[in-house]
Amino acid sequence: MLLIRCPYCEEERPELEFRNAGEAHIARPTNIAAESDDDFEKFFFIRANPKGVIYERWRHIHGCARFFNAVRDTVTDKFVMTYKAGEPKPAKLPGAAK
Amino acid sequence: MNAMFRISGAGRLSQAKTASFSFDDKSYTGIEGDTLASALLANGVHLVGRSFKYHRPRGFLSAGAEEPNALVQIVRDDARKTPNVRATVQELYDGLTANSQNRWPSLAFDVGAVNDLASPMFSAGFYYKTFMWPKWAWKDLYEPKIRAAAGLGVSPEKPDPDHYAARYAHCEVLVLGGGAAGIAAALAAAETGVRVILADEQAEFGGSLRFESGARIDGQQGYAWAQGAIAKLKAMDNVRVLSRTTAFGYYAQNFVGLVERVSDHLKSPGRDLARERLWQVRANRVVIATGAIERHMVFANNDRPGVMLASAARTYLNHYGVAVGRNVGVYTANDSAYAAAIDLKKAGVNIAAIVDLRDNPSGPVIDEARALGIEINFGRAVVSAGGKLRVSSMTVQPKNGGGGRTIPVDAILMSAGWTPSVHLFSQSRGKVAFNDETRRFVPGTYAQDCISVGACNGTDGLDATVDEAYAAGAKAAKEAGGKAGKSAKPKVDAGESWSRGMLGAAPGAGPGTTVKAFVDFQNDVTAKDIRQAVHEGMHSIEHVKRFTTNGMATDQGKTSNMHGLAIAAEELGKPIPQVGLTTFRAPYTPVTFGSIVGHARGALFDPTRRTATHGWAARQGAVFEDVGHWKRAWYFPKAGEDMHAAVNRECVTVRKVGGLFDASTLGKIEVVGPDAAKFMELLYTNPWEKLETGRCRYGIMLREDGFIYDDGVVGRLAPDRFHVTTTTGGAPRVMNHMEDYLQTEFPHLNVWLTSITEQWAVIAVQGPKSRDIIAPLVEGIDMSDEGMPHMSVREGKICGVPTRLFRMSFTGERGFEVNVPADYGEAVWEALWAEGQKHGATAYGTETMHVLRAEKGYIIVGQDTDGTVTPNDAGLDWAVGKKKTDFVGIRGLTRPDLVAKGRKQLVGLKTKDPKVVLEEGAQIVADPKQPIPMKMIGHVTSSYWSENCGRSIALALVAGGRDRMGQTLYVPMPNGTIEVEVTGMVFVDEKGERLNG
Amino acid sequence: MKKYSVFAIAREAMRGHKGWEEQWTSPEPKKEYDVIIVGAGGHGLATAYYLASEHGITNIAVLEKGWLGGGNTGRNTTIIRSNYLYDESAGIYDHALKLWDGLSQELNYNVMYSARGVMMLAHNVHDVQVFKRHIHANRLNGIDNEWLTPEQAKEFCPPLNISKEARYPVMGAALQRRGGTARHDAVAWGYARGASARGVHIIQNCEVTGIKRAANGAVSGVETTRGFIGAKKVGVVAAGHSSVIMNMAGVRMPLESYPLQALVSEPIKPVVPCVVMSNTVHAYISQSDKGELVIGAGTDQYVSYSQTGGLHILQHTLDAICEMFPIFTRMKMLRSWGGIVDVTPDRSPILAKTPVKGLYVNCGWGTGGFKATPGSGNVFAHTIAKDEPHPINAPFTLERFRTGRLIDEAAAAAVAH
Amino acid sequence: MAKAAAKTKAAASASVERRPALAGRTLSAPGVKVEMLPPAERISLRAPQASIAALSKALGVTLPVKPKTSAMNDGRTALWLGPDEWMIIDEAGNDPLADCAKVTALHSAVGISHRNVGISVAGPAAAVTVNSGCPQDLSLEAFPAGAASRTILGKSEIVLLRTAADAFRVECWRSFSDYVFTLLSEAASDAAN
Repeated sequence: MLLIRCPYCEEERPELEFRNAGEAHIARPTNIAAESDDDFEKFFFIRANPKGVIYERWRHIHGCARFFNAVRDTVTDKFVMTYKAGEPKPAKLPGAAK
Repeated sequence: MNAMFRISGAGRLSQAKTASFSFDDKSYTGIEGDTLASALLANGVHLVGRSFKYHRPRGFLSAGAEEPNALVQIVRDDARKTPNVRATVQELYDGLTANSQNRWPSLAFDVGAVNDLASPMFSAGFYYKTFMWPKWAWKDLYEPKIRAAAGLGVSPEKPDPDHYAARYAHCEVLVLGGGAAGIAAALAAAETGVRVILADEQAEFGGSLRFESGARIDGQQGYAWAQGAIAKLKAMDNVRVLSRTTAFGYYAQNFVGLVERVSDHLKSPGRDLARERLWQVRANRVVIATGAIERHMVFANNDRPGVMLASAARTYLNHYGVAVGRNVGVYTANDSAYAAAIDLKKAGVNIAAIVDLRDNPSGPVIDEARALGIEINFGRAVVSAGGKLRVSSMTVQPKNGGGGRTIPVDAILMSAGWTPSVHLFSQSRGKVAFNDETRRFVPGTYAQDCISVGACNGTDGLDATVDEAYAAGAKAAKEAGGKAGKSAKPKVDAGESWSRGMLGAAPGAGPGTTVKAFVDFQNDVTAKDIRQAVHEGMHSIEHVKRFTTNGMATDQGKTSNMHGLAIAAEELGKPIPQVGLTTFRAPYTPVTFGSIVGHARGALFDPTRRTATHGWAARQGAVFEDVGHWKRAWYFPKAGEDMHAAVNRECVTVRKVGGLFDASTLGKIEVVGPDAAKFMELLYTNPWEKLETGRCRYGIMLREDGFIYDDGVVGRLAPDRFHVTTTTGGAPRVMNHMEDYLQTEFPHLNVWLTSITEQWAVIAVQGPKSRDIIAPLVEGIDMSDEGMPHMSVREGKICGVPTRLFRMSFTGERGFEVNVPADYGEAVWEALWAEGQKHGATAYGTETMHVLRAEKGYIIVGQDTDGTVTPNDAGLDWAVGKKKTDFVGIRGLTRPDLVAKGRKQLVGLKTKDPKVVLEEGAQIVADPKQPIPMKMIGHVTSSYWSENCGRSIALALVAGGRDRMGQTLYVPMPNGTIEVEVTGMVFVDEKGERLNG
Repeated sequence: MKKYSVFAIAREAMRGHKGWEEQWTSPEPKKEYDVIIVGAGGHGLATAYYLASEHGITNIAVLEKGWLGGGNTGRNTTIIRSNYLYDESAGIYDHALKLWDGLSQELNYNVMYSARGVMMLAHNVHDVQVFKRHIHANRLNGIDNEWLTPEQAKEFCPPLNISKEARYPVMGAALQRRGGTARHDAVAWGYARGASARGVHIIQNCEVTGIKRAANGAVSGVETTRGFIGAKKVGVVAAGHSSVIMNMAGVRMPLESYPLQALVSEPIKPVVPCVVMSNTVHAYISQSDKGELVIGAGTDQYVSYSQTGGLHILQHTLDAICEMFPIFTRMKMLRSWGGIVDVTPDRSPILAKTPVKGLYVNCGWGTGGFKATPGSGNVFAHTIAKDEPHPINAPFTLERFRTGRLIDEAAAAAVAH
Repeated sequence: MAKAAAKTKAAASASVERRPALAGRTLSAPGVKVEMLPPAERISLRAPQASIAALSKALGVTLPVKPKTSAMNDGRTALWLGPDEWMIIDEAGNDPLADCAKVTALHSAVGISHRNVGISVAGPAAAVTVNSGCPQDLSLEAFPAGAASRTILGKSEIVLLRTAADAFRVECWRSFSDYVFTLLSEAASDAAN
């Protein structure tokens, strides 16, 4: 069971309080009705599924109930950082310079 | 009674406290504090089990959790039979009953032992190469025989009356292992004031101090020091000391699973005491102090009862006061067996000879053994053990060959060296490293905030171990926020130290030999099996392991893995690290399902949700059905009625008079805020902005891919407030779906969602008399058709309590849904029931609800739709706002396949024979004469006998269904084909006049 | 290839089993092959085997980053069945089931396919409706699947708890008698032996690090930890890592990879005679020939390549097992482990050509790939050999996610109402 | 703004009786007592930062803004559940919904008095009892008196409020109360061991 830092509760909480919500930073197109079939496929089905650093969404569903974003290594399952929903994808990750 | 092999003056048990027990129906006496193993050995019993494949007689190899051989069935009573219990771990209690396993008719005479004679046929992986002809014989002949022969103990036959507890715990420093290292680390950490948990699998703390007679710490004998230190730790508020507790799994982020055996050692545990308790511990730092496990020597017939690890014999003597024999041989490749020989000799046991593979070792223990007059043979090997049900001799030869001699013995103690217990470190995803000099795997790269200390870290010697452990404990505590404590590092006055030894087959069992020199005892894997696997192309240790099953028995290779690896490496001509080490997987030792499950059994397996009127329905004799977590009243049979009769009566009564139905389980969400209507526009296909306050609308929710996700009636209570209903099963995921969009896609909207499913009990009152039933109880609401038309909602009072009163219908009749605060639900129901009785109304359940809605062609999401159905498919295009430019699902709906011709559409079906009721799920074809496989064009989604229509009715998804009105289609069933006609979906009151009737 | 038989064993028993030949060779990679298969799991080895045995293509390399059969093939709970709802799924899984029956003889390797029956429990009215729908569809597709009452279910599996007092009482079951289990390692080894004997190179400890494409965009070979290896056709069969490998060719996939755990108990004498599955209570169980209860757990909720999962997943699984079999609380978990499964949005696999010429992909089997091994390898070999799909795998395209023509078995099981 | 919709003030006359879930159920074990709490008035309150002052004033209790905390005044407790979410529990018989109805600042107040039930877990073994199914760290350092959090208990969601060093209020939805109470009872029997 992972330990996840909720950026709203400002502390680490057990995974049982959270629900993963898939890849992050895939914005719903503002004029979605006008998207092509290809673009809709990319938006709705295609996923990065990286072996390494993933940007993903979580919801602290049994806690503060907020959605937020996390950066995690999918090989070690270690979290690099978490940040609030709506904040931009971090340009640089902590410890990435090393 | 004093057992034959109990040595007076030896051991730590109080001889006064005896306990009687039975093994294979024979009674014995032991002492409290014994394990079953020590008690049997005290009585001279070595033969306790049979091996898996060859059914060879087996005794005790060890005195601990690594035991591969001595597995027994413990029987407390009829329902408390536990298979595969290690006799070396099971503590004795008065009245314990144990039986041997995997033998017939008896342990001493086991028919299955014929396998041993035929063993050349049963080489590694033999079953992959045969049993293939004739083809049918595998299933009917060979496999049943193999299955019956396999397996060790027997499953319990009755539900387990014991219960299991569970607990989450947090600490700064978790110390795993309570030997000298673990205790030293715990002492250091505890002094800093942080929370410390110290756990050990044994009943008593001390680890190897239990047998190391030479250890002295802080001026005391080692074991006594350990007991004093534990007493000190137990007295501290910040420390929890757990004995009989095995850390079995090391998970991500220092989350460790431990099982505490609470009552298996007690004579009468009592009802309140759990059998076991699961601890799930989150630790800031973990100190791993799990010690090392002695390895056996791999030589011919090394599995004979009486052949055991030297440290085990020492434990039996020094802790339990039991001699494992009277005339004992010793076979070793390192120093540690000497200490066993010395202790036994001093206790009066004859040591027939020590056989040491090494050419010219020297050291104080060797000198001491020699001084005691023990015969020592250097550079020699034991090439075979004699005897069958008990070892009777050992054959000794020069290790490079040459003439040998046979020495009579009744036990052989062996030691090939010690394997660090890196299991938990490895489970933490740390990477082990092979030390070429000491030829062992030790912790290399760490992946988590933990540290290994002592023997499991490859640290030799008590002094070095305590130093290292104490420092590690202090450091871990400091890193976890502990304050500097006063240092009280234990001082080691004397300790034992040994290292080295050998890996792989001993002389006489090496390449080219075919003797049975066991590597894995329980699974009967010999050195030659491993070599054969390599010959057959198994070059990875994982292949070798799987092909031979080495290390896959219940002891998980604690004694066999390293030998197996070394033999494979030798055969491949590669260094050990290049052949690899199999990964260690949880659990460290087997753990019961019960301990993992904990409280989650029976009523606590899953929450059972009941509505406010559940008690009333139960008293009326309702039959309930499971819908998600809910129990819902299914139908209300009167005396003598079966389900069919009850449902027919309920259906007719509702349309004729009226009925009451508990709709409380439907999900309810209050959507509040100035942007509430805008939000509804985006989440549902329907338009909402123009819905007037006080009016309701049936809404459809899609997923982004365009398929129907949920539906329900929505009432507008105020310009900024909607009362949304969802399906029963859909409630949680609809809420999550809405929150997801609100928080992440439409966060600019000022609107909030609150689940009110359980705030309101909902009583549907349906039927021509529904208004007459409700009206007398209502205050402050105009109940006329003008004042409260179909699809409207009003707030007021009923029975003196607040209500949200909906006028809506899922039956096609005039209908209402009375929402009242849940605690009032049952009392209001009773009041409505009393009114209803005046008119002859009925209570009805979910089955009647289903029939009545099907008569009207109303769909049930999840039954008539299945996640692949669009609004158009379901005939609900009218509910999709044509002018809307956005809602969830708008783009998915226009994908090529979703607008293609020939999609399955929801239609009605009437059987040609009105008495025939189709089966839900039955498949539909256009041509009944075609051969199998048939082209199926649809299936029946809902089907009922409609007493109101006097015939059966059905809904179905049929390819191009709306273009097939009036067509005859076919439903092929096992006992004949049923003809059906495609119809519209409304079977009752097509014009909808009854809504106001 | 020396034939395996009881006589061969007897012969070898006389001489200490020293005459067995290697089941597969360990050759050095050549510079170029006609076909490269990435991934020596069951599906990859079966593909190579059928390319050699049915299509005459033997100049093949199967590249494996670890040891053959060490991925999901060696980590699954070995359940075999074909009673799927949709024609497309039924088609491919029953093709596999027909091949399972006879595979031991075909490979001369006892894969221990054991048609002991797979029984799926219904616990509520909705389950009953869904199972009946499957049973009727299966019958018209010529696939056996029959309805059992609770009493019949208990007769078929005596330790099953059918008490009405259970939290989720058993309302019936769907039984596919031809369903069952097989010995997972033997499947990989049997195909490896068969392929190796036909000249296929199985190259272990050889990780693919890149996919090379020629100027015209077509595949020209792969970069590996053992150097470049050329081939004009590359089939990717790398369950768990499909996204990673396909990314090397610039193809982004509709896949996510999740940890999937399983466990076995200590061995006991036969007690569970068949496979029992429950979607509602959420667990499945069988008993191996060795006597271990083999129990499958669910996936963790997040993408991971760690091959480990959380303890709470095992807890939920064992809760469910002890709900169905209350006699098992005193049984002990002996071993637990994790695999990585790649999952498509519709939970159906992709076996298809890709937008890159010469690149083929077989992935997305989720939690159910083992049962399809022979069928999958068989039609994937056809797809690579002919450069066009076999009719059986033609629906399992990549394009279906653009058109919406999904094969959504999970959705068809629907949701509670 | 956002007018109160359901007024749960008791009717003046002829009101049917209220039948709370599990009313009166108690369990005593060594070191801990588990018992159902009497009905209380509750609302779910949602509001942006800008409305907090006005709502605090109307409610007579300062809405806490620090995660995992609560505030109490005059029989009324405000629990921080999320950055824009509070649960107000009134045990003095006053109606917080009516108080919020007077506030014009942007907010959502929804009555949930009947949705939830309260269970008291009190005694030296209270924390251990709750930890049987709740994975949070309940030491006084991590979860002091006054701390409040939505979390998990076994297979049910709960809201946990520590009312004193050795006492908790466990709130859960009405239909989960049987499960939650039974789990706490089983755990209580084990907690002192």
